[in-house]
Amino acid sequence: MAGFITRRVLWMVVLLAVISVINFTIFSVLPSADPVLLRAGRSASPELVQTITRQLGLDKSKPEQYLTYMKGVVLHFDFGYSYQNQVGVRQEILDRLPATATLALGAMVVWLLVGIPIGIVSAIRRGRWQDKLAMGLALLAISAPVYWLGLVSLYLFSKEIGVIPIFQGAGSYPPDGSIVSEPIAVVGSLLLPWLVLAASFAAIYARFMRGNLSEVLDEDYIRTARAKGLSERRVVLRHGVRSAITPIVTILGLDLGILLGGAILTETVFNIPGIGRLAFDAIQKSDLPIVQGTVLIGAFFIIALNLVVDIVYAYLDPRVRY
Amino acid sequence: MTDGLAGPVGDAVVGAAGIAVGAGAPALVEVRDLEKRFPLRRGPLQRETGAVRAVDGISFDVREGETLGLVGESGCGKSTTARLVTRLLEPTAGTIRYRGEDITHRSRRELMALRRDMQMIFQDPYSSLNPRQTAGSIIGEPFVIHGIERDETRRRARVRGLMEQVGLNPEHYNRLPHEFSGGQRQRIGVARAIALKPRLVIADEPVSALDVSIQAQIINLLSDLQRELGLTILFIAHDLSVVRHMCDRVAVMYLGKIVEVASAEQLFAHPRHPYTGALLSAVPVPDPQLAKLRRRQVLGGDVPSPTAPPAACRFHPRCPKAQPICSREEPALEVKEGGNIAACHFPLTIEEVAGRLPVRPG
Amino acid sequence: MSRRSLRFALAACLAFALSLAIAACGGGEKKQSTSGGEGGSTTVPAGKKGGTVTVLSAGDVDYMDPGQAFYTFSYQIVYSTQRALYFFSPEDSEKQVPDLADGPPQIADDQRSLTVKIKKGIKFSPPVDREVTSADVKYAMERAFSENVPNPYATGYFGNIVGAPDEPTKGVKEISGITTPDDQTLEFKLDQPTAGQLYAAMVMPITIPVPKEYASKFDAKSPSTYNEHVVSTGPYMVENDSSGALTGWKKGKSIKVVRNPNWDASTDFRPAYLDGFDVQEGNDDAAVASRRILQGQGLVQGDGAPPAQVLKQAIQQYKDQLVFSPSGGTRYIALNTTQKPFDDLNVRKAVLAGFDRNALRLTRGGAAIGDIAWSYLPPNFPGFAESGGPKAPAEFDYLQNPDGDMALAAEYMKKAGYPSGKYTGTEKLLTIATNADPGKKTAENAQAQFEKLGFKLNFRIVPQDTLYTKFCGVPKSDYAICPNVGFFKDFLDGQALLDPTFGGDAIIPANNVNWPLLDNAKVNDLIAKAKVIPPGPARNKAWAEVNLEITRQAPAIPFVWDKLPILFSKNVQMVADDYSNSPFMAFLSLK
Amino acid sequence: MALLEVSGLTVSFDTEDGVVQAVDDVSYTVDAGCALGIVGESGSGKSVSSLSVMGLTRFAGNARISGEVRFDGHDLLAAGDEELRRLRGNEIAMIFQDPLSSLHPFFRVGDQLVEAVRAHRDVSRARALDRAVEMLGLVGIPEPRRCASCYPHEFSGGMRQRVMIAMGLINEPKLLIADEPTTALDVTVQAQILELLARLQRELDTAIVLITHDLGVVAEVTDDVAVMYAGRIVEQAPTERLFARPQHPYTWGLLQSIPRVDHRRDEPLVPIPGRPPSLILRPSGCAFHPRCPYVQEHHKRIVPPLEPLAGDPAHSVACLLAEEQRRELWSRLRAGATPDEARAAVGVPGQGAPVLREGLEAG
Amino acid sequence: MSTGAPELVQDVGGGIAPGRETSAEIAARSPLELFWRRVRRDRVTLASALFILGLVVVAVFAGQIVDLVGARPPNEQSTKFLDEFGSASGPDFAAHSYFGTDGLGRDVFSRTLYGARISLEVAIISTFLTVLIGVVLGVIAGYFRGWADTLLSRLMDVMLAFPVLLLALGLGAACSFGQGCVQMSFANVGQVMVVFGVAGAFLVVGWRLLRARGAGDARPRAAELAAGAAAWLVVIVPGLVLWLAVGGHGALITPGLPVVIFVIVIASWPYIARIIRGQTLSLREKEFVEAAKALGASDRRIMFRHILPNLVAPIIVYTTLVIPTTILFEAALSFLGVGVQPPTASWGAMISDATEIFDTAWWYMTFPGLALVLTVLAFNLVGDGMQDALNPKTRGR
Repeated sequence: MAGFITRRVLWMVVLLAVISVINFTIFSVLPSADPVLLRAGRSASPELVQTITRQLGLDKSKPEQYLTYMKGVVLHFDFGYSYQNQVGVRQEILDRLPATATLALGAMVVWLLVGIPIGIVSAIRRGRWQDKLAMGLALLAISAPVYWLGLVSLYLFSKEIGVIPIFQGAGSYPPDGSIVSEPIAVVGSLLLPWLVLAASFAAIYARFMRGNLSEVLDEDYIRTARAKGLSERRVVLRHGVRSAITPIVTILGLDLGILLGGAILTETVFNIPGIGRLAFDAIQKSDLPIVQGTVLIGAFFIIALNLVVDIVYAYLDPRVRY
Repeated sequence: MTDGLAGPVGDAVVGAAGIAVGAGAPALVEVRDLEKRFPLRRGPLQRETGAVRAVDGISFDVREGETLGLVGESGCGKSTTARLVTRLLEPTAGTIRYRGEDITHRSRRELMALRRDMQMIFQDPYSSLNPRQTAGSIIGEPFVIHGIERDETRRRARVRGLMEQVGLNPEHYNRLPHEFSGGQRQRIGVARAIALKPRLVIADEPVSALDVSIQAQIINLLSDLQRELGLTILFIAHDLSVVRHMCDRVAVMYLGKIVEVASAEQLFAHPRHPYTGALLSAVPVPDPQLAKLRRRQVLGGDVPSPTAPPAACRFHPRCPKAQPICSREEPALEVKEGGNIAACHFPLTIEEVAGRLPVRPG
Repeated sequence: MSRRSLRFALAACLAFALSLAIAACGGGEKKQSTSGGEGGSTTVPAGKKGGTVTVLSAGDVDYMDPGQAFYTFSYQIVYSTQRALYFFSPEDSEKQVPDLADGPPQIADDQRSLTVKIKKGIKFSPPVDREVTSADVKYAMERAFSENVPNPYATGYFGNIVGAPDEPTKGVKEISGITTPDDQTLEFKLDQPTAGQLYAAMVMPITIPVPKEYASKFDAKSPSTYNEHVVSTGPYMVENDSSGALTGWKKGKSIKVVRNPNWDASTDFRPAYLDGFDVQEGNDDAAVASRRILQGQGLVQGDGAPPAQVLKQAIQQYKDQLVFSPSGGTRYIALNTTQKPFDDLNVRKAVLAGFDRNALRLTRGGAAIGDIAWSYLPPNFPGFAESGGPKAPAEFDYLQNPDGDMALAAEYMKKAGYPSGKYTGTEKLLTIATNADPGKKTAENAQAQFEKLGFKLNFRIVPQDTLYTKFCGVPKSDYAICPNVGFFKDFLDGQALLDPTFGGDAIIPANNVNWPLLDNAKVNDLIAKAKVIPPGPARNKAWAEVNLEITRQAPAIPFVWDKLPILFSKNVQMVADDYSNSPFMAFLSLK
Repeated sequence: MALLEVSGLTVSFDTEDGVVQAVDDVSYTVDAGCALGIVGESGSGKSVSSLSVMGLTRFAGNARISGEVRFDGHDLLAAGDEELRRLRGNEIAMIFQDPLSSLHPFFRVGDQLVEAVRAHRDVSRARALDRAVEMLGLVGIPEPRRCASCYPHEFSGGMRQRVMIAMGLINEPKLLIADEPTTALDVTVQAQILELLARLQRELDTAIVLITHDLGVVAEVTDDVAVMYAGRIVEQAPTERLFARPQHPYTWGLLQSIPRVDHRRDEPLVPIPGRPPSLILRPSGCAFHPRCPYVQEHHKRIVPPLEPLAGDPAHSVACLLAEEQRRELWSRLRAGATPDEARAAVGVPGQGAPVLREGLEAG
Repeated sequence: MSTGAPELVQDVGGGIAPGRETSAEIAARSPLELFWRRVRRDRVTLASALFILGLVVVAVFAGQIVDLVGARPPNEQSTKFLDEFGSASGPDFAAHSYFGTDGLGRDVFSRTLYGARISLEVAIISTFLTVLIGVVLGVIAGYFRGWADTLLSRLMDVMLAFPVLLLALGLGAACSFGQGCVQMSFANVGQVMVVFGVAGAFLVVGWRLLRARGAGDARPRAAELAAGAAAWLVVIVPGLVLWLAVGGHGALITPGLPVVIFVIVIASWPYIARIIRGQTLSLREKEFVEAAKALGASDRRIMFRHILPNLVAPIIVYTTLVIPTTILFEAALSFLGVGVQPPTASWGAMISDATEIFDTAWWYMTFPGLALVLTVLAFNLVGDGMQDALNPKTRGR
C-alpha cells in the first residue's frame, strides 16, 4: 500500500509537470494577447515595454521562463504573479477556492442525497412506472446543459428577477462570507446553484446506481443472502447497496476533482467568484500565470482525488490490494 | 537440481524418458528443463520481487503417433506447458525441439512453417471461435494465413470436406458460431486444427467445457481422426477418466513439475507417486457398489501457491508418506518398480494402492 | 482587474470603454489636460454631512498605490483619498484647480522650467501623521521611474524632466531635474520647452506625495508593497491598522473607506460630506447590481454600467436616479486606409453612405446613450460648433442619412469602379471584433451591413485585450476593419482626439491608435499647423478644420458620441466626475 | 413421512425469446436424513426445480410456478414471503456451485455466518460468532476463529465451499440442497467436500438434495437418484438399482457415454447423438425422442408418464418402450452391442439411431 | 460520460433464469436479429430516432422551411423589430416572428432551425473523428501492449487529468486568433501525401510479386494486385486535392467549426480510447485470438479480422453515447465564446447571447435551449435504446 501510494504520488508529480508543460506551450507559443503591451498602455515608450517585459520575466527564453516558473512552484509553492495586476497567483487561487469548494461540495451532498435513493428505488422497481418515470426525468436532467438550466431557474425563481422569487439569485453570492462565518447567507444564496449543478449529477448517479444495483441483485451472493433467510430489505440495502455503491466512489472522486478545479459554467451563470471563472477570465486576458495556476490546481484536484479514490476503494473492496 | 532427467546431456535424457513405453517410436517433440515464470512486481519502482513459477523445469517427449496425456489439477502448469510448446508463450528457460530442431527461441516469422505442422484445440468452444466469423471462414482461415488454396472455390470445397470429416453439415458453411451447439463448435475447432494436416495436435482440455452427453462425441471424433490422419496428440486434461480413454502415455503434473510419467495402463493400474495415487483415488466412479468397496484416500489441505512452492518435493506438505528427507531433498524423476517413472523418495507400493483405486477388484 | 463572468464582461467593458481614453478594457493611460476649451460648468449643490454610501462594483481596483494605479475605477478611490498637485473640480470640469499645490505654477518664459508651491498644513494619514513636504512629491515621482513601481506613463509624460531615466531604474534613483529648495517648493527643469504639458500632467496620480521614510522599505520589494500600505492625504483613507497595513481592503471583495483624521477641510476644494464609503465588489451581474442601486438606499454605481434593458427601465421609471456623463469621444468603425479596397476614397465614402448608423447605435442602447456622430469631435467639445454642430454639413452627402443611403452608396461604388453599385472584390477582409457585448453586437451588425454592400469578411472574434495588442493596435497585422474602436478625451482640446488617432506621424508599430492608418498629407499638414496655435478660438477653429478634413477622408464610420449613464439610489445626491465618468465620492452626499 | 414432497412442480420463465419451460410436472420426495441426487445435463431443469422449492425463483420476476411443494407440513408454494424467509436458511439451506461468487466479497466470513444465525435466532452477536466459529471448525477450517475475520477471497476454492456448507448448516436445517457443490473444484478437493457432506449428513442427520451432472458423484453420495431431461424426471430409483438396472435410454446413454477410470481404454464410448433440446421449443411427445435410438412413431406424440416398474415400485421410469424390451436392450448394450445392433437384435422397429452428424438437425 | 457503461463485448448466452441454464437455442438468435427485434419493440427509442430523423430533415431543409412559414432568413437583421433602446421583441405571429427576435432583430425561429445544422455537423464530424482516433489508438494500445500501450496510456492519463474545459478554452482561444493554429502549407502536405501514396502502392505490388516468386506460390491475380494498389488512392486522392485544388498556405485548424471540432476531439478521444483499450485487452486474451496466433496469423490480420469485428457493438454503443456529449460540448464552447463564428447560428452561442437579456427576453434563451435539450435527449434515448438492444446481458423487458 505504501509502495502504491509512493508510486502514485511520484506519477502525480510527473503528470502535473507534463500538464504544465503542455499548458505553458499552448499559452505561450500559440498566439494570444501580449501581456506586456497590455500593461504598457497606449504609446508606451520602448523602455517601458522593456521594463515590463523584464519584470514579467518575458525577456528570457521560453524554456528558461518555464524553469523559473517551475522553480518557484516547487521550491516556494509560488505560482508567480498575475500579468494583469501583480497579485500573487497562489493568493488569488486561495481566495477563490472557498467559493468553488462550497459550490462543489454542497452540490455533491445534494446529488448524492437525491441520486442514490432514486437509483435504489429504480433498481428495485425495475421496469415499473416508478423506474420509468425516474429514469426519464434523469435522462432529461442529463440532457439539459447546466448553464441553460441555471438561466431558466434564475428566470423562474431568483429573488431579483424571478417569476416566482424564492431563491437568492445571480450576483448575490455573499462577497465577504464563507460557509463558516455566515452559514445562512451562504446556503441561501447557494441553494439555487447547488440544485442546478446537482441536477445532472444526481441523474447520472441515479442511473449509475440503478445499473449497478440491478447487476448486483443478479449476483450469486444475493441469492445466497436470500437463501440464508434474510429479509428482502436487508438483502437489498445491506448486501446489494454495499456492492453497488462502491464503484460510485470512483466516479464521485472524478467528478469532484473536476468540479473543484472550477465549475466554469455554473460559476458563470450564477456569478460565483470561483476558480473556474478565474481561469476563464485569465484565458480571455492571456494571463498566463493565472492560467497555469488554475490548470495546475485543477489537474492536481483531479489526480489527487483519483488517488484518494483508489485508496478508499482498497478499503471499501477488501479484494483490492496494492 | 538433482533431477536426473535434467542432466547436462540432453540425449541421455531422451533415453531415460524413453524407457517407459513403446520405445522405438522417435520423439516428435522433446522438451527439456522447460521453465516459465511470470514475474511479480511490487513497490514504488515496480521491481521484480518474485515470480509465479507456472512451469518449473519439466522434461518430456511426445513420440510420433502417440497420445501423451498431461494431467494435473488447476494451476499445475499444464496449460502453460501447452502454450510453451506451441510457442504462444516465450519460455523463460529450457529447450523445445521439434523433429530435432530447436524451436525454443524462433521468431514469429520463423515459426510460420511450424504452425502448419502443429495445431491446437482449445478448451472453451465458446471463446475459441471468433463470434463474428462464419464456420466456413474459421475453418478456412489456416488456408488463407498460409497461402494455401488461394482459389476461393477450391478452398470452399476443402472446407466443406473438412466439415464433413468432423461431422458437421457442410451446408452450415455460412453460419456463425452462436448458431451451433457447444459440441458442434468444438467440431469446428477440431476442423480448423486438422485443416492443414498437422503432425501434432495439442488439445487443451478439449472436452471439459462440454455437456456430459457430448463429451463422448468429441473424444470419439479425436480418436477417429488420430487413426485416420496419423496424428500425434498432446492431450491436456484434468479429468483422469478422459485421459484414461484417450492416451497412450500419461504425465502427471503437480505445481509446475512432472511427478510421474508412465504408460496409461501402468499409471492407472499401479501409480507410484503418492499424488497420482491420491488423484486416482479421488475420482468418483458411477458405480455405487464400487464406491462402497473402495477405501478412498482424501488428501488434506490445498495446493500451495506457485509463487512460493514448498522446498524439495513439492508434494511433501500434503503427502501421507512424507518423511523429513522429502522436505530437504528433491526426488529425481526415475524409473520405479513396474516401469513408471516417478519423482518420489517413497513410491507407493502395490499394497498401498490396492483398494484405493477405482477399479473393480479382480 | 475585475472578476467578470462572461455574460457580464460586456457590461464592465462598457464602463471601462466609456471612461477610458482607449476602448481597451483596462488598457490606456490617463488623461492629459490642458487649459482652455469650454466646459460644462455646473454648480455642485450643497450636501448634508454624514452617512456612508456603498459603491457596487464588479471588480476590484488594480492598485491603491498612486504610483501604480492604472484603471479608472482605481481613480475613483484615489482621487477621494489622495491629493495630486492639481485636479479638476466638478464645478468646472475643464478647469485645472490647485489641489496639493498652492496655486498655478510659475512657468519660465523659455518653457523649460517650472516651479510649484505646495500648501502648508496637509498631513499624511496615520500612521505617518506628518506634514506633506515637497520632498514627498519628488520621491513619489522618482519612485515611479523605478522598476519596482512600474508606472505606465512616467516616461511618457515626465520623461522631459532633466535627469529622468530613459528606462526604469533598479531602486529609486534621484532625478536631478526635480529640486526642493524648501519644504513647500518644487522646481522642475526640462530639457525641452514643454512646461505647459508638464503642468497639464500634474493632475496625474504620479504627483501624489509618498513619504519616503515610510515607503522606502516597501519600495525595495519588486513589485513594491506600498500598494498594501498606502497612506492618504485626501479627505478619506482606506481603513488601516497602526502599521499602515490596509485592513479595509479585502482584495476582490470589499474596500472600506473612512475619514482621514488628519485631513483639514480648509485646505481642500472637496466638501467630503460623507463619513466614508464602502466598495462592495463581486457584483458581476450588472443587471442585478443596477436594479439594486435603483431600488435600494445609499448605493451608487461602481465600475459596471447598466445594461441596455436596465437603462431602458431606468429612463422610463427612475429618471431622477440617473445622470449621464459625457464621455467626450466618438465610437467608430475604422477602415484600414492602407489596405485594398479601403485605400480607395470612393469605396470608403460608399461604405459611409450605405451604413445604417442608427442600427449601429441601437446595438449599444439607442438614442439614450448619445447622438449619432458624423465627425470626431463630440458635442460640447472645442471645435464641435466650428465643425458644424450636431448635423453634418451638406458637403458630406455620405453622412447625411443616419439610416444609410444605399443609392448614394451605389453611386460612390460606381465611381470607385464597381459598376454594379456593389463591391465585387472577392478578397476576405480581416475584421477583428471583440467577443463581449455590446461590442460584439455592434460588430455583428456591421458585418451584416458590410456584406450587404458586397464585401466579404473574414470575421474574427477575440477578447478585447487581444483585439488591441495583436490586431487593431498592430499595423502589420493586416486587418481591414476594426469595428469596435472609439477614442475619448484625454483633455479638452482637438489635439487630444484627432492627432494620435488620425495623424500620419502618430502611427506606431504597437499599441497604435491611428486605427485607420490614415496618413494623408493634407490632414498631417493641418494637424502640424493646429498644434502650434495657442489655446483659444483660433486653435479650436484650426482643429475643426482638421476634423472636417479627416471626415472628408472618410477613414472610419463614426456612429455615436456617447454618454455614460451613472445610476444611484434615491437618497443619494449625485455629483459625477466627468474626468473619470464616475461618481465623485468626495462630493457625494445623502439626501 | 417424507420431509419434502414435491408434486407436479412446473416452472416457466417469460423471456423475450418465448416461454422457457424449465421444469415440467416434476414430483419427488425426500425423506428425513436421506440423500437424493438429481442428475441431468445443463438445461435439464435440475437447479430451477430446487430454487423453486426454496422460493428463490420468485425474485426472478418473470417466473410462473405451479404445483405443490410440501415441506415438513408447510405448503411452500402457497407460503407467504415472510413464512418462506423464516424457513430459508433455517429449515432448508442451500449451497451453490461457485463458492466464490456465492459469498459476498465485501463482508468477512464470520459476519456472513453471524448474519445467517441472527436472521433466525435472537442471539447476541458474540454468541452468534461463537456458533459461527464452532461451525467453521466443524467443516474442517483450520484456525476457525482467525478465519472468521477473513474475507472470502482469502480462501481457496475448497475452503470457500466449506464456508458455504458451514453457513448452510449453521442453523441445523432439516434439508440441505446442494446445487453442483463440487463442479468448480478440483478432483482432490471434490473428494474432500463429498466426504465432508457425507460426514455431516450422518452427524447432523440432515436430508440432502444433491444436484449434479456427474453420475460418479451421485453414485458415491446419494441414496436415491432422479434423472432429469428437458425439465422432466425420466427415471427415479434407489441409487444402486438405478446403476444396476437403468431403465431409460437416456440413462443408458449417460452411463455408456461417459469415460470412466475404472474401464479399460478399449471399452468404446457410446455417445448420445444430437444435443440437449431447447426448453422453448421442446420436442413433442417424449422429449428425448430426437436423440433416442429406439424411437418409434408414437413416441413423438405421446408424453410418457413417470410410472413405477411392475416389480419395483421404488423404481419409476418415463419411457414408452415396454419393460421387456428395455431389459433386453440394456443387457445387450451392456454386453458391448452398439445401440443399432441392440435394436436390431431386440427387434424394436424404427429408423435407428439418428445420424451422428448432429449438425443436420440443428436449426 | 461518467457513467460506467456495462461490459459490451459480445458474450454468448446470458442467463435467462436464476439457474444459469442456458439453452443453446436461445443463444442461437443472431445479434442483429435480436437487435432489430428489440429496437422494434422499443417505442421510446423509435420515437427518438424519428425525432432525430426529423431534425436532420429540418437541418437540411432549414431554408425551405423558413421560407414556407414566412419567417425571415436567420442572419437578416432588422431594426423594425427593435424598440428605441435596441431591445429584442417577443414572439409575434402576425409578423411571422414565431420565437421572437434577438438583440439585433434577427429571427430566433429561423436561427434555431439553422442551429440544428451546426449541432448535427459538429456531432457527426467530431464524433466520427473521436471514435476513429479513440478506436485506432485504443486497439493499438490494447493489442500491442508494451511500450505502445505505456505511451498511449500515459498520454491518456495526461489528457484525462487535464481540466478539459480549460484545455478546450485555451486551445479554442489560441486557435481562434487570426488564421488559426497548426499552420502549414497545404500544397506541400498534398505533395507529400501523393508521393507517399504512389510509393506505397508500388511497394505493395512489388512486394507481393517478389514474395510470390520467393514462396513459389501461384502468381497473384491481377485483380488482387490492382486492389492492393487502389487502396492507396485513399491517400493519393486527398493529397492531389490538397495539392492542386486547395493549395496555398494556411492553418489546419481555422477558427470556427474546425476549432470546435478539434477541441472536442482532443478532449474526448481518451475516453473512447481507454474503453476500447480495455475491450481489446480482454478480447486479445480470448481463445480465438490465441487460436489465430497458433495458426500463424499476422498482427494485422488479428486486429482487423478478429478484434475489430468484435468491437463493432461497443463502438456503436459508445458512438451513440458520444454524440449527445459532443452536442453539449459544442454548445458549452459556444456558450463560453469559443465556437462557431458569427453570424452563424449555434444554440450554445444563442444561449450565451441570451444571458444578457434573459430576464427581459425570455424567448431568446427558451427556444434554442429547448431545441438543445430535446436534441440531446433524443440522442441519449436512442443511445440508451441501442445499448439495451446490443447488450447481450439485457433481459427482455
